[in-house]
Amino acid sequence: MNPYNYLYVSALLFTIGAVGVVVRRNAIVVFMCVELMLNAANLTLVTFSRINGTLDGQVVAFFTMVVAACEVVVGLAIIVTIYRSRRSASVDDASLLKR
Amino acid sequence: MTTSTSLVYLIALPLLGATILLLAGRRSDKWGHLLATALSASSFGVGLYQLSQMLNRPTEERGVSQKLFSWISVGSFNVDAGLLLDQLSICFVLLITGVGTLIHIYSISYMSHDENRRRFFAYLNLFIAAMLLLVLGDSYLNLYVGWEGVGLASYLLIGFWNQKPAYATASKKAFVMNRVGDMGLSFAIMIAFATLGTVSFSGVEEASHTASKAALTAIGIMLLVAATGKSAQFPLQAWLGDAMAGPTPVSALIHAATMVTAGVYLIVRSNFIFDAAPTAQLLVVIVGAITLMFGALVGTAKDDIKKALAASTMSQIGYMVLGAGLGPAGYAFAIMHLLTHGFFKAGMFLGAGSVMHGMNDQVDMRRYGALRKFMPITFITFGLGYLAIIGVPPFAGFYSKDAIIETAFNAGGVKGILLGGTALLGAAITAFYMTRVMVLTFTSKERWEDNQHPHESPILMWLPMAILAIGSVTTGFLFTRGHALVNWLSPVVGEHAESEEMLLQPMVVSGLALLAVAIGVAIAVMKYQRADVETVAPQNVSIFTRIARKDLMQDSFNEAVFMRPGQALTSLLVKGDENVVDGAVRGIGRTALGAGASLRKTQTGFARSYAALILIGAIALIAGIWVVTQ
Amino acid sequence: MTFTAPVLNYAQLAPMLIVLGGALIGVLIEAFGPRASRHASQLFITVASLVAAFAALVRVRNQSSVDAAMGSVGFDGAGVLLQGTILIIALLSVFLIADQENFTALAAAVPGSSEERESLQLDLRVTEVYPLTLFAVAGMLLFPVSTDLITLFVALEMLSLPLYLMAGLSRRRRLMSQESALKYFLLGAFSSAFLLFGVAYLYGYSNSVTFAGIQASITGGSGNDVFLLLGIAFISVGLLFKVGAVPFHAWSPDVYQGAPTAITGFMAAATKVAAFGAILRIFYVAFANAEWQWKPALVLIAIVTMVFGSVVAITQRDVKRMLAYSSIAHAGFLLAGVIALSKSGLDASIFYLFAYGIATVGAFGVVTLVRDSAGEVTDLNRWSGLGKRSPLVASVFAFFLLAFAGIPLTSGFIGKFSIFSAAYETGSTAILIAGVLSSAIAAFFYIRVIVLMFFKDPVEDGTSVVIPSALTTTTIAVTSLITLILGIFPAPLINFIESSAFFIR
Amino acid sequence: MLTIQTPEAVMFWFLAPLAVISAIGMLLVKKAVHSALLLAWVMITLAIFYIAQDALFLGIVQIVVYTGAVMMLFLFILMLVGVDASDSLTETIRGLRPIAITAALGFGGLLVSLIGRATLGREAAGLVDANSEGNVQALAKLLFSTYVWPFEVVSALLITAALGAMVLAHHQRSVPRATQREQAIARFRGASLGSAAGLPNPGVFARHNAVDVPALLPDGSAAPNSISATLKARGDMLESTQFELSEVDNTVTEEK
Amino acid sequence: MNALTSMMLLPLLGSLLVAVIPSDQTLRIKQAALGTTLLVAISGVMAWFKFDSANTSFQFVQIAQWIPSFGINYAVGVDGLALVLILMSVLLAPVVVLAGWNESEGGRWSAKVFYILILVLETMMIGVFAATDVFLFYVFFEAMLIPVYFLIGGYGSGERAAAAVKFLLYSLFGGLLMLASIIGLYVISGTHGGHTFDIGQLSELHKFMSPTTQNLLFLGFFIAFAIKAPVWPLHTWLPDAAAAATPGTSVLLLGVLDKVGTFGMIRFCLTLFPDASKTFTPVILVFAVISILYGAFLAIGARDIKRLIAYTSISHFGFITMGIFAMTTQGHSGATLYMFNHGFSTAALFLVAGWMISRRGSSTIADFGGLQRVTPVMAWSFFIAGMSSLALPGLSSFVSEFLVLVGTYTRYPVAAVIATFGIVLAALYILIPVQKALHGPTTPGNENLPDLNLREKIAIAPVIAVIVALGFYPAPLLNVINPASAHVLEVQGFTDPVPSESAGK
Repeated sequence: MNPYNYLYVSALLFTIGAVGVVVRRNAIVVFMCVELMLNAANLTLVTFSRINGTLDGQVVAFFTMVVAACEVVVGLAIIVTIYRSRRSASVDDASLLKR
Repeated sequence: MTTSTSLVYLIALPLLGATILLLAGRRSDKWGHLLATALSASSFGVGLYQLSQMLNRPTEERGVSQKLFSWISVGSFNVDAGLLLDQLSICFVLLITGVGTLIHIYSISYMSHDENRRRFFAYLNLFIAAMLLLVLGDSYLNLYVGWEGVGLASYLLIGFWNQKPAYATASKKAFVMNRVGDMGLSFAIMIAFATLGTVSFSGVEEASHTASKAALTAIGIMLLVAATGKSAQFPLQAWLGDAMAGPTPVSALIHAATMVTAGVYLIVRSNFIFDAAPTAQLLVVIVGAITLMFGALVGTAKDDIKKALAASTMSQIGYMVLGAGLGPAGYAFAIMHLLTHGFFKAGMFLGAGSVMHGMNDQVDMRRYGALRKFMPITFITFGLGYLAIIGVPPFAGFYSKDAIIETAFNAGGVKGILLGGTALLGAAITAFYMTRVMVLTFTSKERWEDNQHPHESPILMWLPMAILAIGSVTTGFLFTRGHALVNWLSPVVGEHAESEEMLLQPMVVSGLALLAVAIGVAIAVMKYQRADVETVAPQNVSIFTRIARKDLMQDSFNEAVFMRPGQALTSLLVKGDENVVDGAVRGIGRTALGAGASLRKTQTGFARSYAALILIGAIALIAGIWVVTQ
Repeated sequence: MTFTAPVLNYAQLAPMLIVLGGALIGVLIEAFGPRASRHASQLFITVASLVAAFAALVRVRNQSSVDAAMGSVGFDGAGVLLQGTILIIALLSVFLIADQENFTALAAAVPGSSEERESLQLDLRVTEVYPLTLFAVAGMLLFPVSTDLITLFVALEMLSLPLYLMAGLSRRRRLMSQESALKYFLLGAFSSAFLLFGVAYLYGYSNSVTFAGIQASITGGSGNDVFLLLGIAFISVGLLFKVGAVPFHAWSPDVYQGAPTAITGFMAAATKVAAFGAILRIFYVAFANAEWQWKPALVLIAIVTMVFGSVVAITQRDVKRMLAYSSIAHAGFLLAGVIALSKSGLDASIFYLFAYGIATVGAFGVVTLVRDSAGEVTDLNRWSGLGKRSPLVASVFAFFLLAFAGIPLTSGFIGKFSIFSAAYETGSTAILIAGVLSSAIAAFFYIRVIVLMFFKDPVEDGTSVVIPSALTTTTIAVTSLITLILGIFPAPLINFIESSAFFIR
Repeated sequence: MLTIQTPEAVMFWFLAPLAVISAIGMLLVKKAVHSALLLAWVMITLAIFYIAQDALFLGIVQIVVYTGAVMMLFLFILMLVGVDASDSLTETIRGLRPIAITAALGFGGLLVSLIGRATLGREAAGLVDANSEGNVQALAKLLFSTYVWPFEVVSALLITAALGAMVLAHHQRSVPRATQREQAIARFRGASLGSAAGLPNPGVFARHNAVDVPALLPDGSAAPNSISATLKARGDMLESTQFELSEVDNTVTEEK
Repeated sequence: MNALTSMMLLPLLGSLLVAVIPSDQTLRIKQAALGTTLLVAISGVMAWFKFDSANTSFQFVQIAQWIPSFGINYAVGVDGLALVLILMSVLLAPVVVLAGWNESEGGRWSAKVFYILILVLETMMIGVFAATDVFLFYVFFEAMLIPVYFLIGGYGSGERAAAAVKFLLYSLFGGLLMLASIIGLYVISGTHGGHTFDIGQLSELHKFMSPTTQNLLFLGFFIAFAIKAPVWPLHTWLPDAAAAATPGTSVLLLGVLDKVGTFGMIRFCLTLFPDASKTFTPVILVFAVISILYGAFLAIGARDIKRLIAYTSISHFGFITMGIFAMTTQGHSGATLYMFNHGFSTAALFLVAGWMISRRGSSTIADFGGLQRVTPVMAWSFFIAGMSSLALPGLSSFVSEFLVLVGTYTRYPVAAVIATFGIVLAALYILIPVQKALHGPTTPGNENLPDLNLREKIAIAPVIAVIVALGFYPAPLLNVINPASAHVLEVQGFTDPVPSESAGK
C-alpha cells in the first residue's frame, strides 16, 4: 500500500469539512467542520512526515492542535455570547450586516 | 517704390476720431459731430496732398508705400503693417474721404434730432478708417483687416437704430453674410500663402507670373466669393436690401458709394490673378451679369425708395463686376463706373434721405408724389443723378456704363453677345425702374398721408447733394477726356488694349443703349405718370411681380437651404450633446453604479455564502493548478 | 541523545518580547489591579510597551540575521520597517482605543438587559482590550518576520484571536458587533484551515517548513510541482483572506462595519501591514523562483480585487463599509507590489503600507467623532453638511479621502505612483491599466463623500461632531500631518526604505 | 525505504472508509450532538492513523487532548445552547446547495486527481531513523531547540484564549455582593414579610408541581416570583389562576 | 531667488496672509488678495522683460532634488511658450480678483476661503506651466483640480455640486491615464540611462520605444489633455462647470486651466512622442475640426449665456488643437498666441457676462434685452469681447486664428477649409446673444440695471486694452513664441511646407 492513500483520505476529509462549513447552519457544527479540516491537515502533515522521514511535520501538527485548542476556546466563547444575545446559534440568523 | 511717412495719417485721423468719440461718450455729444467731420475732411485733405505729390512724379514712380511695423511674422509667414498708395487706391481714397466728408456734413443736419448722433459719427469715422485701410493695405491680409473693419462699421450702422428688432436682425444678417464672403477671402489668402508663399500684393503679383493656372484659378474664385459677399453680388446679395435699415447717410456712403464696391476693388486689385486665370474671370463676368439682372428686376418691384435704390446699387455693381471680369479691357471702366456711381448713387440716396426727412420718414413711394414743387433742390439734384444712372449723355453714367456695355460686346463670340445683350437689357430695365422712382416721387400726383408736410431740407443737407450732383454730371466727361482714367490706371491694371476686331462700333453700341433707355423710360412714364398709382401695393399681381417683390425669393431660398437646416442641425446637436455625448459619459457612470449595485448583492450577510465564496476561490486556484500541471 | 540549547537573539526579538511583556502585565493588572485605576494603568502600560518596543527596534535597526530565533524569525531591514510601521500604527490606534466610548461596558451582559444598563450606569470598562491589543500587536510584529511556516501559522492565529474578540466589543449596536465577531472568527478559522493545509503540502513538497528550505527545493527539487502549487495556493488563500483580496474579501465589509470603530481602524491598518509583510516575505523569499506559476493567478486576483473594491464601494451608504471596500481596492493595489517581485516593488509596498496605514487610522479616527445620541453615525446620508458643522473635521476627512484616491500632494499619490511603476517595471501592464481605471472609479466614491460633506446642507437629525479627546486629537493630527508630509517631502522616508529594505534569505 | 505492511493496509482499508463515511454523516445528521459524536469518531480514527504512521505522541495527544478535551468542550457548549435543538437541513440561502455540491465534487475531485498526479521525486523514507531515539524524545528535541520560539509564542496564544473567554463570559459584579447581614436586613425591611423566609418554590400549594406554575400563597393568591427569572424572560410562565383553589376555607379552626 | 520659484511662493505667502486675517474683515482679505495677485503680476512682467527670447532653451531654471530615488526633481524653467502662458495667468489673476470683488459672498463658505483657494490656485497655475519635470508637472496638474473643485462647488450657482463633481471626475480620469503613461515613461527611462523625469532627457527616450508603446503612452497623455482642453467628445464637463462656476472661477478655468491641456499637447505629446504624434495627427485633426464646428453649433443653440461662452471655448480649443497638430510654425505660434488671446477674450466675456447676470439675476439670454441703451459701457465691453471671440481683424484673436488656419492649410488643407466655416458660425454665435441681450428694445426688468461701476471699469479696461493692442501689434508675444515653437518643430523634425508655386523656386 502506498502512504499516499492517507493523503487521499485527508483530502476527502478536508473537502467534507470545507463543504460542511458551507452547508451547516448551526455555528457549533460549522466550527466542528473547521476542526475536521484542521484534523485533515494534520493527517496530511503526519503522512508527509512519514514520507519525508522527518519529524517537522509532526511538530507542525502538534502546534496545530495547540492552536486549535485556543481557537476553540475563543470561538466557543463568541458563539455562546451570540447565543445569549439572540437565543440562537444559527449562523444564518446573524445577518444584520450585509450589502 | 517711393516710400512715404504720411500715408498712415489718412487712416489715423478718422480712427482717432472714432476712438475719441467712443471713449469720451456723452461728454463729446456737443462737439463730436464737428470733430468727426473735421477729421474726415482733413483725411480728404491728406488724400488731395498725396494726389498732388503723385501727379508730380513720373508715371512709373507714382506708387507710394509705407511700412509701419512688422505685424505678423511667423516662419515664412511675414506680413507687415504696410500701406500702399497707387493710382488705383488714390481714386478710392478720394472717393471715400470726399464723399465721406460730404455725408458727414449732410448727417450733421440729418441726424440732429437723434440723441445718439455722436455715436453715429463715431461709427462713420470708424468706417472711413476701415475703408481706407481696405484700399491702402499692401497685402491681402491688411486688406482683410479693413475688409472686416468695414463689415463691423456697416453692422454697427445698419443696427444704429437696433431698438427695432427688425433692424437688429438686418445688421446681423449683413454681418453674417459678409462673413461668408470673408471666408472666401480667408481661403484665398491661405491658398496664396500655401502655393505662392506670400500674401502681399507685390509678392503675389510677382509669383503669379510663374504660378500654375490651377492655383491662380483657386485663388481667383475665392476672391470672387469674397467680392460677392462684400459687394452684394449673387449669390450673397440678400443682405443689401435689409441693410437699408440704417440711417440714410449710411446707405449713401456705405451701401452705395464705397463699401459695397470693395469687391470690385478686390478684383481689380487682383487683376494679375484673374488675367492668368480665365476660368475665374469667366465666373466673374457670369456673377456680374446675373447680379445686374437680378438687381434690376428686383428694383422694378420695390415700393420702398431706399430698397429700390439698393436694388439699383446691386445692379450697378453687377455692371462693375462684369466690367472687371472682362480683363484689362474692362478694369478701368469698372473703376470708372464705380467712381461715377459713387457720385450719382450717393447723391440719390442723400436725395432720398432728404425726401424722407421732409416726409416724416416715410419710405413708401406710393405715399409720395408731386414733391417737385416742395423740394426743388432735392428734385434737381436727384434728377441729375437719375439722368446719370440711366445713362443719358453727357451725364457721368453714360460714359461709364456705355464703356462697359461696349467692352462686353467686344468680349468676343457668343460670350460677347450674351454679356452685351444682358448689359443692354439691364440698361433698359434700369431706365424703367429709375424712371418709376422719379415719377412716383417727384412728378406724379400727391398721395401723402395726413401728417406729412413736405419741405425742403436745410443747407447742410442740400449742399452735399448739390456737390454730388455736380459730380454726377461732370465726372464721366472728365474721366474719358483723352482716356484720362484709363491711362491713369494702366500702370496698375495693365495696358488697355483696343481690341482689333470690334463686334459693334462704339457708336452703334451707344445708339442701342440709348434706345434701350428710351424704351425703359417710356414704359415707366406711361405706367406711372399717366395712370393713377394706388397708395397700397396691389396684391392681385402676377406671380413674377410677387417674386420680384420678394427679392426673387432670395430670403426664402436662404431660409430653406441654409437657415432651416442649420437650425435643425443646431437643435439636433444640442439634443445630441445632451443625450448622446454627455449621455454616454453618464452611461458609463450609471454602468459603474449598476455594476456596483449588482456586485454588492454578493454581500448577502450570510457567513456561509462568504465561506462558499472562499471555497470557490480556492477551487478556482486548484483548477488553475490542475490545468497547468496537465 | 544530544541536545543543543537553543540560542535566541534577544535584542532582535526584544520588540516582540516587550510587547508581550506589556500584555502580560496588562493581564495581571486585570486580575489584581484596583478597578478604578485600571484604565489609566492599562493605557500607560500599553503605550509604554509600544514605545519601548519601538525604541528597542530602533536600537537594532541595522542588524540582520536569519538566526534571530533558531531560524524561525528572520531579522532584516524590511522586517524592521514593517515592525516599525506596525508599532507606529498601533500606538496611534491605541490613542483611539483609549476613547472608551467605543467599547461595551460589560461584554458578558446580554444586549438590552438590565445588567447591561447597570454596567453602563456604573461606567464599567472592558479594560481587557489593552492586553488583547498588545497580544495582537505582538502577533503582527511576528507575522512579517516569520521565516518558517509554523511561526507564520502561530503568528497568524496570535494576531487574529484578539481581533476576533475585540470585534465583538462595540458599545452600541452590540448585536451587529457580536455578529461581526462571529463572522470574522468562523471565516478566519476556515481560512486558516486552508493555510494549514497549504503548510502541509509545502512541507510535503520540500521536506522543510522554513522559507529557505522551500526556496531550496524549488530550485533543486526533482519531483513535479503539484504539491508546491497546492501549498502556494492554499497558503495564499489564508494570507489573501487576511488582506481582504477578492474572492476572500467578503468578511471585511461586515466586520469593518460591526466592529468598534477604533478596532476597525487598528485592524484595517495594522493587519494589512502585517499580512502584506508576511505575503511579501513568503512570496519574495520562499516562492520567488516559482514566479511563473503563481504570478498569473496573483495578477488576476489583484485586478479583480482592485476593480471589485472600487466598483462596489460606489454604492455604499455606510462610511465604514465604504472604507472597507476602499481597503479591498487598496489590497489590490498592494498586490501589485507583490507581483512586481523586485527591489523597487518591495520599497514601494513598504512605503504604500506605511502611507495607507497611517491614513486609514486617521480616517477611522475621524469616523469616531461623528455621533448622535445613540453613538457613532456611520450612515453617509447623515454626514451631509458635515463641512458646515465642523469644517476642520470634514476637511481632515476629505484630505484622507484624497490621499486614498491618490491625489498629488498626499502620501497616497506617491504610494500609488511607486507601486504601479514597480509593477509596470516588471512587465505587468495589465496591472497598471487596471489600477489606473479602478483608481478612476474609486475617485468617484471618495469625491461623493466630499460632495456630501461640503456641498450638501446638513440634516437636523441630531448628528454632531463631538469634541475629540486629547488622544484622539493627537492621532488625527499626527496621521494627517504624516499624510501631508509624505505627499510633499517623501524623499527621506523613501530613501530610508530604499537603503534598508531587503529580505534576508 | 518505506514499506507498508499488510496489517496496516488492512487497518487502513477498514478505518478510512469509516472515517470518510462518518465525516459525511456529520454533515447529514440533524442533531448537533450526533455530529459531535461522529466527529469524535473521525478523530479517534485519525489518532489510530497517527499511531500507525509512527506518530505515537500525536496519536495519544489526539485522543487525550483533541477527542478528550476539545470535543468535550464542544459537547458542553452544545448542552448549554440546547442539546435537543436540531438543525433543519433544508437550505434557506437560494442557490447555495447546488454550489456546495458542485464545490464538494469539484474541490474533492480536483484535489484527489492532483494528488494522484503529484510526484515528489524521492522515495518515501519512513520514520525509523527519526524515531530511533523514541518519537516523544525526538519531537521534544525539535520542539525545544529548533521550534522553541513558536513554542514560546504559543503560550501567549493560550493566555489570549483565556483572556478572551473571560472577557466574553465573565460577569463583573455591578454591585458588591451583599453580606448575609445586609441580606437579612433587606429581607425584613422589605415591603412584605412574605419573603422573609425565602421565596416559595414553584408549584408549592398549587395543584400542579411543574416549574412553570407559580406557587400559591397561603391566602390562595399566586406568587409569580416563585418562578425562575429565566422562564419568565422566555415567557414560559403559565397563568396560575387556573390552578387556584376556588374555595379556600379561611376560617381557622382551632384544634383542641 | 529664482524668478519662477518666487512667483510661485508669492501667492502661497499671500494665502497665508489671508488665512491670518480674521474672517469678518472681508475688505482686508480682498485687499490682501488683490495686492498679492498684483505683486505676482508685476513680477511676471519683470520676468517677461528679463527673458531672452532669442534663447530657445529653458530660462530661469532652478533644479533641486525632490525625490532622488525616483529621479524626481523640483525643476522649473520656462521657454517662450510657458512664459506666455504664465504671463497670461498672472495678469488674469488680479483682474479676476478685482472683477469678482463680491463673488465670494454668495458662497457656501467665507470670503477668506475663497481667496485662499484662488491664491493657492495661482501658485499651481504658475507651477504647472513652469515645471520642467514631468512628475512635478503632474503634481500641479492634478493638485490644481482641488481648489477649482471647491471654487465651483462652494461658490458657484445652480447645479454647482454636480458640475464640480463632473469636472473633477473627468479630469481625474484623464489625469490617471496620464499617470499610467508617466509611469510607463519612468520605467522606460530606468532602462535607458537611469530614472528621470527631466523633460529634456525624456524627449530622447522615444528612440527606444516600440511604436505600440509610444502610441499608448502618447494616448495616455493626449486623452488627459484632450479632456482638459475639451476636445470633442470629451467636453461635456465644461459647459456644466462654466455655467455653475462664478465668473471669476470660469475665467481661471477656461482661461488658464484648460490651457494646460493644449500646453501639454505641445510640451509633452509632441516633444516626448514625435512619432506617435505623427501617427495620430489625422485623427486628432478630425476631432479638432469637429470641436470647432460642434462647439460653434452648440453655442448657437445655447440659451444660457455662460454655457454659450463655454461652447465657444470648445470651438476655440478646436482651433488651438488643430494649430498644434498642423506641425507648422504658423500653426504652433498661432496656437500659442491663441491660448493667450483666448484667455483674455474669454475673460472679458465671462466677467461682463457675470456682471450682467448678477445685475439681472438670470443667466438666460432671453431675459436680457436692449442693454446697450441702459448700460452702454457694459454692453460695449461685452461687444468688444465678443468681437474678439469671433476673431475680428484688429482684435487679438484674429491674428492667432488666422495663423492657425494658414499654418494648417499649408499642410492639411482640407482640415483648414472645413475649420474656416467656423468663422461664419462664430459670427452667428456672438451676434445672436448680442442681438438678443444688447440690442432690440429694452425689455421689462432691464430698465434700471446699473452700468459698470469704477471698480468694474478698472477691471475690464486692461483686458480690453490687451485685446485691442495685441490685435494691432502682436509682435511682442510672437517674438517670444516663435523661437519656442520653431524649436519644438525642429526637435520634431518638421519643416514648414515649401510654397508649391513659389516664384524662383
